Amino acid sequence: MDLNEIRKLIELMDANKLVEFEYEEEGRKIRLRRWEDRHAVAPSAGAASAPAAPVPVLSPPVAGGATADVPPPTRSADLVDFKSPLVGTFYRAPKPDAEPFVNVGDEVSAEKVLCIIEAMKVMNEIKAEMNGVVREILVKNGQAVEYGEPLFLIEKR
Amino acid sequence: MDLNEIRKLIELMDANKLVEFEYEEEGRKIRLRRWEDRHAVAPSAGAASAPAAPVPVLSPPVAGGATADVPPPTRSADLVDFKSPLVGTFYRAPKPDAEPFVNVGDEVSAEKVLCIIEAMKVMNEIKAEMNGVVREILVKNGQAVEYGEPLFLIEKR
Amino acid sequence: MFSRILVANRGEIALRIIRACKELGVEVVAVYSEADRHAPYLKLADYAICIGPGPASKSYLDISRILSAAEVADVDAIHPGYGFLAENPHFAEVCQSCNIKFIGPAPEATRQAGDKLKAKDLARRLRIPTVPGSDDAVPDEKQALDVARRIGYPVIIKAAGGGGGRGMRIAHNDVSLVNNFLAAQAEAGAAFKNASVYLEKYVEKPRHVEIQILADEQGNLVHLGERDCTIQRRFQKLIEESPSPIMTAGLRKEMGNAALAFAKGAKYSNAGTCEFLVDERGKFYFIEMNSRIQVEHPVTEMVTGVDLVKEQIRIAAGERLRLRQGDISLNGVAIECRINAEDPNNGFKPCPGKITSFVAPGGPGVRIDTHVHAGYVVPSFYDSMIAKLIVHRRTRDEALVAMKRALSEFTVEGVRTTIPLHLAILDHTQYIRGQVDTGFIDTYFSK
Amino acid sequence: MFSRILVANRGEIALRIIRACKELGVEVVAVYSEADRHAPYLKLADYAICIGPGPASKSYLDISRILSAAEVADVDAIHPGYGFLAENPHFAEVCQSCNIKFIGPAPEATRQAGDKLKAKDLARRLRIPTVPGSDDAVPDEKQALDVARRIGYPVIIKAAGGGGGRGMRIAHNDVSLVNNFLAAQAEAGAAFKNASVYLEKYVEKPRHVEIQILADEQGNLVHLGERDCTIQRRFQKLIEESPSPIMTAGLRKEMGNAALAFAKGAKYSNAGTCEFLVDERGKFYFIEMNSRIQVEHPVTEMVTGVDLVKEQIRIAAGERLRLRQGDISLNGVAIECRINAEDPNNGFKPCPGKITSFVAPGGPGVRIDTHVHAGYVVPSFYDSMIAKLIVHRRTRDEALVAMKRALSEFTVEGVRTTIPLHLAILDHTQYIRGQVDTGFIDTYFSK
Repeated sequence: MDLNEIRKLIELMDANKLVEFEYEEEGRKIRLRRWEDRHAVAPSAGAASAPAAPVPVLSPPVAGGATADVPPPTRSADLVDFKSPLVGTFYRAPKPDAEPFVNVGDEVSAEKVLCIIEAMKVMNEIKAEMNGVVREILVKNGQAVEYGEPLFLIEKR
Repeated sequence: MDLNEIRKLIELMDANKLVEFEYEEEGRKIRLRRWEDRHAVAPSAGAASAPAAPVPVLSPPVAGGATADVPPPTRSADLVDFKSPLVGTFYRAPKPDAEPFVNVGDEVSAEKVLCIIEAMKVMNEIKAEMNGVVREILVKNGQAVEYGEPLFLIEKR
Repeated sequence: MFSRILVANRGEIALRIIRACKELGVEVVAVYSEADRHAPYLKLADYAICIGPGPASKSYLDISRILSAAEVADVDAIHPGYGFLAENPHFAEVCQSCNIKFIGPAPEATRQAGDKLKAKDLARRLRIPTVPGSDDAVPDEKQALDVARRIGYPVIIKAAGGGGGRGMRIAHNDVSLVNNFLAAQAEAGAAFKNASVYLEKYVEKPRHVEIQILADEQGNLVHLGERDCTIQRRFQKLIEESPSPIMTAGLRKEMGNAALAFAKGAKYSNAGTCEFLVDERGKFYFIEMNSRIQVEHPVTEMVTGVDLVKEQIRIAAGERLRLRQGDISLNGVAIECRINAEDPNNGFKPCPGKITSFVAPGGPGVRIDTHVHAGYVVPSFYDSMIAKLIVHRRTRDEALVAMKRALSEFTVEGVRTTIPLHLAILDHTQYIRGQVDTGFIDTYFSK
Repeated sequence: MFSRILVANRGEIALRIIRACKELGVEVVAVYSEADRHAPYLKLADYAICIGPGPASKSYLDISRILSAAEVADVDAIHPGYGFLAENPHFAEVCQSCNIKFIGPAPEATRQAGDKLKAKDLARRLRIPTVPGSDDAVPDEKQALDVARRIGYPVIIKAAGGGGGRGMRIAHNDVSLVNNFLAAQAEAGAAFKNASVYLEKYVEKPRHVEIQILADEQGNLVHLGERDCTIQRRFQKLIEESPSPIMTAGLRKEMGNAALAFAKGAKYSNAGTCEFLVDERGKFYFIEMNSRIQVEHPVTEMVTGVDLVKEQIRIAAGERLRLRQGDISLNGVAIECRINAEDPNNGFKPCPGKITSFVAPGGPGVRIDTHVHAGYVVPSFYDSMIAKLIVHRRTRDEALVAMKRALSEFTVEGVRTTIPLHLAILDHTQYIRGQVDTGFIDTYFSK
């Protein structure tokens, strides 16, 4: 028995208002219990836990459409956010007047192009990389998107 | 046993107002229980919660005797700390060579003088203000004491 | 130099004094009430002694408890900070009688400086401009009319026993004077059990400008320029700056000399502040002298580079001032905002409680004096100031934008603070232009 | 002036630049990696854009992601901070080609300043003292001996492809030269795929002293005195101060002029720093020029009162320098300690993790530049600096005690920091006396 260790434990208990301490390991067991004071103070009402740092997530010049990073609670486990791999401008079609690459309800396969992200004048074709059905399109054509921003809601197959 | 880990656990308990913690894994077991505050005091009282800021409690020039703020675990509910109402110097007897006002085992009544606290050259007689038996004398003759410092352990009658 | 100093105060000024002691290599003893048991600055002191329960009357205002702690801790000096016992000449006397040096002026000087009528009388004898008035109590309306005609309207009628703005009435002509005079007498008799009232010229749209001085115990004095404390809410300063936006080199010299003359006349030593009103035409009137370090001292420290608290301690230790008037110049502009735990949306009620998040601003030109941190509980017993935010920049314009950006990055959660009020003031055109008077807050920010 | 600036960096320097933009009234766009998603300074920017995952190569070092964010956010300038892309001339060129102003020197100037051999060559042509050496790669031991005899022992053998102190060997005589030369060649070939080595005079017990300059795009230049960065651990600066304890007015003028001459010769604009070694007899040798704002810039800001980051932005916006050399003087002494989340007891290993308690020092003369607070998680992807603590006092002695008291009140829990190391250095007689060289830490603080 290490008396010094026990003394340290008692100090720790005292400094932190612990009244009970029990520890067991490999057949070694220690249990300490302190006198419980009754003339005490009520716990203060202040909310516990850490300050939540809200993150500003905005593509400034474009009036940001709902970024929808809170998925609806009823959403099934097969629904996944398809996130932007790049910062840039989101385009649904290869050319201004062309048909969109995909519409809601379309089935997509891994190689299917979902959209274009323009980054530094380069048009990057973004592929689905999974099989599924497009359930929602979360950003507007021409909208600026940041890395990791959800673009589509896809139901995986 | 990793004291650092235990310290972190206590911090976690404190930050989150946990009063009990138990954990078992592969023959290793730990159990912590904190003092539960029962008696309400205005939540604004500074002493209420706050991070365990260790309070330096020392009368500098005098080598502080054991301040004994950890009561023995077996101590009964009738044992009370008799705390100093003043900052000053503690004397057990009215004069250097006189008999102490009280000794361990003495019965005391409300009007019984327990000690003198010298503050600003004034000798303040400190009365027991309760009936009971002196069970322990917690500070030494001539020692500096601060406000609220426990002086005697008294078993109430 | 002293070997050990006791700090007879709490909060940010206790921390400020502890810092000064540490930088001077002097041991420091903190005293605290039970409500301040967990105050973080206590850990920075060499010793900390609990002196009593939360209420100040039983701890920080209790002379015997503080001196008893001082004797137990064997200190050779006591720094009183501001508030509490700082301007109590009796406390200074008791320190003296215990052979403990009081870090501040001698009790006689405090008495001379602190009593408004005595101070005004001394100032008049020294030919320092004061607000013209009746000098003594005015017994009846006839004499009141005589005084008013001599000093000119508008006049203000004040209760001799009043204070803090209570029982004051303004008269703009003979009729309103007579009415208000009689009413004021009746009111004063009822409120202060003393019907004496006196008359003063009412200074219209004044600025509150004060001169910081340092005087050693050998009779050497310097002034460290002014602080403009015009932004007040019910006589409580909110924002202070140095230099004053209305100051000129000539006016500074005149006011500085007036402050030095008063300090000399009052046989004043240590740090002190002469308060003046300055009217719209730049005419100044001596009001009183504060015989302590002031809350807003950092703005002077920033522009002069002089550590006022260290100087206080050196002076009290008998050292000669190492500064001459010629060494002192004001560089750039410093502004201080007092951050109080108060709810500006609820009549500035104090807002004690636990600070759950505290992220103070920093970066170039920012100084912060605070004793709080995340997790600190603001006690309900004492004043509500939780931090002083000071910026120092080359120009007033730069200082204003720096203060705005510093305030806007200041995060305090768990208690409400005056930060939004400060931001609103900093956005107000009159304030930006430096065109304010002591009625500014009441005019624009009272709801 | 620009209307919107993107900050291509993270941590304290991102915050520093955000502060400068706010004070200038310029909108600011922050970019961040997923690892910095909760960084508190992001809230202070007008916009924040996530550009990639944690690893810097996929976020802060990825030119296309940063420029894509800049285009999406429609900014007119990019401030690169220090590190990452700050001294990458290709990045500056791409910015140029996208019509976005790079806040820093032109790419050609960065190339000229940043390449050690080119810079040394230019310095020699401008008759700025450089460390004598072989100037080019030395092919064999015979020529190495010739060079060594010409410049005198001791000499240092450096790998042309090396850097950061790797592959360097010192020779004190012919025998050790031959042995070390061959070993160095073999090592360089293996380590850097380039066996070229060159020789330089080994400057014994040197101090590292650097001159800060500002140059506008119209060809006006000033220097802002020196910073002494001699306290280093494995080429990483720990403590910086200004002025240098060894500086004289004459030496400052000489070194300042050398720095200005080099900057002029390199057609340098914006903020930059010329690094020198100064030997025991006060002789100085130009080493290189850093074409960026430096970590330690606050010490220069404190003693000169000049906001270097704001000046950088003004210069990049095409404004003329408003400062003349005669306007610049160094007031007092400033010292900076870099507080890293590292374990001094465990080989200074970075110590990422959650900061559970963070109470920064404050009070007179203290500046703190930090992006962290209680609850912040130090990511493992980036460098370990969590705060810069700067003090500014009238004298070096006062600055040293102020730094000690500030360090001793600095509370960081949850991660280990270099605070204890700094306190130990500040207690070391050699450091207190200002008698150190770049080997100080290795000599006294390596275990």
